[in-house]
Amino acid sequence: MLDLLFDASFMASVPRFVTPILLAALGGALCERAGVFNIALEGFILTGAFAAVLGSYFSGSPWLGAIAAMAAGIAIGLVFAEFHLRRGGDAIVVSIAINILAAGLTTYLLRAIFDVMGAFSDPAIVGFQPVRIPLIADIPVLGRVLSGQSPLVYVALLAVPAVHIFLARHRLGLRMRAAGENAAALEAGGVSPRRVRLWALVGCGTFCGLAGAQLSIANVNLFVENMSAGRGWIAIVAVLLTRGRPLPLFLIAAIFGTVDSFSFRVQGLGLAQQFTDMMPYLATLMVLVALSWWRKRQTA
Amino acid sequence: QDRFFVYVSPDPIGVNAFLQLGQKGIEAAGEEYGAEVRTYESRTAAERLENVNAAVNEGADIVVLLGFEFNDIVRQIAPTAPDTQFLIVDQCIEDRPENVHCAVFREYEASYLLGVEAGLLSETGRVGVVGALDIPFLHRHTDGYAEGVRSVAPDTEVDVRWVGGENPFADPVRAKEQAVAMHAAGADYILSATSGGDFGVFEAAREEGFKVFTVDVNHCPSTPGHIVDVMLKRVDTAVVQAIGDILEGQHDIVMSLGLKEGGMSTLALEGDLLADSQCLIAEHPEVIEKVREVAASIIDGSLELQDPMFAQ
Amino acid sequence: MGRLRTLLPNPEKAQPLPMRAVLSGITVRFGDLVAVNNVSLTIEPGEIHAVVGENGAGKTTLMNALFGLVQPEAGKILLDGNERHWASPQEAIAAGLGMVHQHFMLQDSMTVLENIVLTAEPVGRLGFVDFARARRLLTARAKAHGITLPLDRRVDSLSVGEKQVVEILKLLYRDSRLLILDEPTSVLTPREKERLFGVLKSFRDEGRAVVLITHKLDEVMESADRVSVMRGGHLVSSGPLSATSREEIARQIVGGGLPAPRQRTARVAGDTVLSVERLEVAGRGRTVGPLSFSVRAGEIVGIAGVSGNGQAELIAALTGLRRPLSGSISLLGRPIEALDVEARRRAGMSYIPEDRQRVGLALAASISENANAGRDDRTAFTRGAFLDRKAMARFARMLIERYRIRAAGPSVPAATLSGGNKQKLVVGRELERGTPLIIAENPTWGVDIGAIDFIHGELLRLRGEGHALLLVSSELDEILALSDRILVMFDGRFAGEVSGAEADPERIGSMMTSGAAELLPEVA
Amino acid sequence: MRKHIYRTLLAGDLLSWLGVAGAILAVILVLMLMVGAPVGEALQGFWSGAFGGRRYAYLMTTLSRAAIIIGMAVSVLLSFRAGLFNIGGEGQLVAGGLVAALTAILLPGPPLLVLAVSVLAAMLAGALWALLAGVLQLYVGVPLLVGSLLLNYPARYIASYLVAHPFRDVPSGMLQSHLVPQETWLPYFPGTRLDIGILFIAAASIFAVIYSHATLHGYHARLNGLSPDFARAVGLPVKKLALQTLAMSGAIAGLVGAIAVFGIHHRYIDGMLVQPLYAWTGIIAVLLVGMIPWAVPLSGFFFAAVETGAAGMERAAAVPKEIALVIQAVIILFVASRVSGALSVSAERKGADDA
Ligand SMILES: Nc1ncnc2c1ncn2[C@@H]1O[C@H](COP(=O)(O)OP(=O)(O)OP(=O)(O)O)[C@@H](O)[C@H]1O
Ligand SMILES: Nc1ncnc2c1ncn2[C@@H]1O[C@H](COP(=O)(O)OP(=O)(O)OP(=O)(O)O)[C@@H](O)[C@H]1O
Ligand SMILES: [Mg+2]
Ligand SMILES: [Mg+2]
Repeated sequence: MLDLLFDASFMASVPRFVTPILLAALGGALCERAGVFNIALEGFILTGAFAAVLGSYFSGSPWLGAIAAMAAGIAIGLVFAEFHLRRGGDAIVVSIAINILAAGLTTYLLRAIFDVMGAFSDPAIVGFQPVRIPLIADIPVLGRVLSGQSPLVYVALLAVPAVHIFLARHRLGLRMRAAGENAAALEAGGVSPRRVRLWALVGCGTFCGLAGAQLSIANVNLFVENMSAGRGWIAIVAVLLTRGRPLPLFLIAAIFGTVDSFSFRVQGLGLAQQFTDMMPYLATLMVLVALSWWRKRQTA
Repeated sequence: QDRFFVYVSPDPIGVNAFLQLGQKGIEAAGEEYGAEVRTYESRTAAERLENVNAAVNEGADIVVLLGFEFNDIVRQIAPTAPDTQFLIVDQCIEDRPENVHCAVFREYEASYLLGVEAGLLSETGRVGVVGALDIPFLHRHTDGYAEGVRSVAPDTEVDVRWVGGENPFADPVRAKEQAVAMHAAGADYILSATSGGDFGVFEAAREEGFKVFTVDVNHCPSTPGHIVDVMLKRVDTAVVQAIGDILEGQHDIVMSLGLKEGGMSTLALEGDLLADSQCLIAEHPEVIEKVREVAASIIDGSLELQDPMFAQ
Repeated sequence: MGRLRTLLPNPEKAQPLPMRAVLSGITVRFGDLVAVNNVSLTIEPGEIHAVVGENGAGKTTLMNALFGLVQPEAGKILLDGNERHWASPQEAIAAGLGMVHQHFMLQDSMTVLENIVLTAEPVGRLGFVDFARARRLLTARAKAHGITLPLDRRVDSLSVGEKQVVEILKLLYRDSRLLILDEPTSVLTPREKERLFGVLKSFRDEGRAVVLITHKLDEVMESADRVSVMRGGHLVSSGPLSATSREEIARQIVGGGLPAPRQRTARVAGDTVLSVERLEVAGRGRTVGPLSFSVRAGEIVGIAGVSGNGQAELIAALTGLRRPLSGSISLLGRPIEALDVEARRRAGMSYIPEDRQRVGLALAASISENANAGRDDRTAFTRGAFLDRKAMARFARMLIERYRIRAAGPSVPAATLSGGNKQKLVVGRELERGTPLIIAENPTWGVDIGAIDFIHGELLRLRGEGHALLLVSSELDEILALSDRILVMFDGRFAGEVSGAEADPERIGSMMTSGAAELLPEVA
Repeated sequence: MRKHIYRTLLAGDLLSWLGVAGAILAVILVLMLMVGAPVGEALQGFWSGAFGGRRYAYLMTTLSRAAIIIGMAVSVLLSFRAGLFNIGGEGQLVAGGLVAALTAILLPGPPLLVLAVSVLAAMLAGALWALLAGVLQLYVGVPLLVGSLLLNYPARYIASYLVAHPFRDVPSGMLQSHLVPQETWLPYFPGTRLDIGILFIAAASIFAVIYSHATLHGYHARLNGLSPDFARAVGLPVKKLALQTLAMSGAIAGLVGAIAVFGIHHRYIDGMLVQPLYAWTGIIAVLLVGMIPWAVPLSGFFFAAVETGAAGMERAAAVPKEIALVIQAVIILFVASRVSGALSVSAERKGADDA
């Protein structure tokens, strides 16, 4: 029964689920720390997923697909910047609009370019091949978790410490934190918070683009409408819970991702599909409740 | 060219072979009977209603509707649109207005045959089937399959799972995960009835190295060496045929298509197609033998299967 | 980013080059409001140059223009004779200007060092910050002026005095040759002030130019070399201190006659209205209290102290905005610590909050909507569940008149009011309720002399009518001017009580002292 | 909120508004040309698809969509004005629709009574679902924005489960409940296929306008929205206000769900209230007009027309109807980025201090 849940292929599937959430959350963290309330991660991811398929389909290379995804993510980030930073639109309003824009544009282009509605799959879409890491691969269970994953999984893992160090010690990182905490002070020092936030949005776009690529050309090789399916929101919760700190962020993302892949397994136990579908969101909500409660205790 | 046919799909057609067949059928009918043809794709319950309304509004002579999703809608609209004929495929509604016709398939006959094959071929004593959504209609695939398995291998376990999620009929991601999970649980032969999700299952088969059965059209070439056999559902020919009958002025047409009528089949039964189908079943003559036996007994009625759709 | 390197301090360089700044014909406009009107001014090196004037006179704006924070509409800025234009303050900073702003410009969650290097970071490879280098340079400079500060403490753990020191260190680190300090002493204890001026003088003696914006004339008199007076955006006068006098300056500030200093008519206090017993409240980090005191009818009890010593927590507990940990509060003999805000107000309490922007008013709402909020006599402006807009407007107009609020009318957003008029609206709304107890928290913060005088008058009037007033203020002068009894708060406790009659600033000042003073050198 | 209009008109003089309109049209045009659509026919199709048809059949479709969207818009309007960022309308809508259908199916009795009870039950269900998010925020500390959103998913899947297993209409072959009794169906306006549900929505809209401008509760709720610190300091019962307002929002969302059941689908079909993004469209309809109550029905109708018009455009000129979403989003980006602001705390930050 338990072995039915925790078989090796389950272990192997966990990173597949963690990575998109983790990458998106890292992007969200940059925005959070820089003081941009970006709740459009869902839209960012979706755009990335579509661009990845587009890029891979026309170039035949998953790497170019990933690059296209990052470019698209950055483009959406710039749209966000234009309307929030430059035109002064409310971040929440802009976010909602961008989520809708992404959903509409991807489905529209899907039909405009490939003349299909719903989902697009084609042999010409080349996905990432699993990377086999020599020694690690031979470790019994762990081997299947750490080795044989898509390159983006390793990118995500490396990104966690990278972002942490960047925020702690890099000039731009320092300024992002300042923009998020006391922008007026930054401005008085002669650095425009807007420019700093623009960079945060660019970074966010890059990470979310990769998150999308992991979904559409690493986990599978195709694009499906609304493929992000709530992951962006879960990433946002992770960001809010950890206030954008990369290391805790990794833990939370790992939990959510594990529950996500776990929910597939429990169907085997005859649990109604609707309840397994619900699990990731309930888990998210519960973690949220638990932490909020704990924080309340702390402050009070 | 004054005739005007409209095909309303219940869901986005996308990679959904079944809905693609419907479109193929309507286009063929357009050719054959010289009619202008339009396809309205729907994504939501509201859109289905609006599309059928629109079809009537645009003055369609015949509206072809795939799937049970349209029952209520037809009941509502058909009486108010006397000069439009409705053809529902896959579903027959009782006490229907006379401008409503239907063509249904007995999928369970073909899935039964696939089950027989799985039962005979499985080495692990465990086979699986993944359906898009836990709805009665899809039990025609899953239950028929399970029946078939048990008929030849009583103690082989059948693992049944559903894709579910946001869009069950077009979610290769979830379909793939379910297949992987079932294989991890020991299933070595898996029937995929997930329409849009099938590609995901094929990918899983390629990566994890198990064998799959599939439905609607011959996918074998897309994943050589992994697809055993295919349930053929001849929606296109059915549509053309039914429209012909309608145009002849027949009233209240009810088609039920199974092995007997040639509306349902599997590649194993199609000597001519089988040769270059690239399906694994071709390498198991003894299984083919057995399957054709069973098929024959279903056709001559000596073996009676009842429709799982209304079981439960 | 090459420029950043150039403005990094360089310890070898002993003396900074002197720099003379000349402002000529500067005009700054905000919409149709002329904040600074054709002002010409020279700032000499090796001088402390005081700039005084009432609120909104344009002091800050003028300096912001010099510093590149606002773009003047007309006028020139010359440094050592050559005209300069700032695209951003960064350029002004690079040119050797430095500014300590009216409000702290600090990142609370960062360390002192991070705060100091921010926007002038010494970068190593790939743009990573070279903190070690910054630390070396900084300690060298600080020592030169005998300043010590724990560079690795988080700023939010510092006292306000210490924060002010961090602001100074920022300028030192950037080796600013012209330092602008905008009301730097408003948050400091007398002792800290003394030491701050010590440092400023040692800056001056090094040949740096120091501009000191202040409202406090004694500071001007004891430390400035030159003084400029602004009024309504114009420069009224500018010259050496020796050439003018305290009274002269004061008259120039208000433009004509000074309001007569208020006389508190002696008055015997009545029965106890508010009494607080061993009250303890959770504060940031530490608990505030236990505090015990009482306020009687017809007296003003002043709570003095540098802000951040627990006054906010005390008031939150009294008004019901925060649950106390323990202790009892009774109003007119009735225990109220369990009641919520509304119940307490009904029980006879009014509250003039310090932060009119957020707490005192809903800026986006109209004056009328603000005026009628929290009224006890709801029936007076409602019919059943519905509002009587006319009655609401009537009430608002009445306040506007009675409290001389400069406003376009009851239906304009409160945001369009000037700071002083915003404050008058808050004061009016609260005082109009005529409750036995009135709690006033820095009621004249950031408003000009005219408004201050008016508000003080109102508070004294209510005292005369036998209301009990609790006045919390970080302005010692205000406390001294109004209070019958003075409680001095330090580090969450009362450091002592003195009666208003024999209160003397030195003594109270010493009670208010915080640790920050030790960071600055004693002045010989 | 009239202030918004002023600010908008001041912010953008006529010229720049023309600029905005131009930009929006440009985007739409580019998308059309991308699929090589004949622009003339497309626009023609858009117009007839939104307002035309035999005996205005398409206009009726637009109205019936508008009813749902406006309803959801009114629901969030009440929350937003009170500074409650409740984006859980979807969950409340689903709760209402489901409960309405199940009550009508299970409850015996005279049709009108059953209808009335079902509608009330639906409103109660919506209110409770909204309150759940409110309680999470006020007593647990889960931000409403996130809490309300996450609660959408359990609502969706619980409803799906109930119509998939216990209350499923098995023979229909779909994930859906049984039909509600035919006598409880909302009648159509004579000679049309538009049900009278829209009258309920009109009533709700009128209520919202009066509530927002003329009632003490609306006044206090708004003060709380503009500055919670202020509301607390002047002794308004902020928690009670928030919960009551959320309950009202939820109740209206529930009402909308009931109307979708009794007016349009006559049963609860899995996903029927989720997939069309009614809740989100409602939200942007509110944002478009900067939360001005009387303007909300207009923008709701406008967005409904964009959607049905796009469908018409697809029929007439093969322009994928998904363009509707793009159009809506672009409009929000350009327009709302000038109107919005009072939405989040940024409103308070605007009033720069003087001293
Ligand atoms: N950003 C701004 N927008 C609009 N008006 C402004 C702005 N900044 C300053 N003002 C106005 O310009 C005038 C001068 O303001 P300034 O801050 O220079 O006065 P001040 O002399 O510094 O007063 P205080 O002593 O209160 O600091 C005031 O009327 C103020 O309201
Ligand atoms: N946020 C704002 N919105 C609109 N107008 C404003 C705003 N801030 C200031 N003003 C206008 O600028 C004028 C000066 O504002 P400010 O608050 O600086 O007055 P002030 O000179 O400081 O007066 P006081 O001494 O009473 O504060 C106000 O009368 C007001 O009309
Ligand atoms: Mg100033
Ligand atoms: Mg002022």
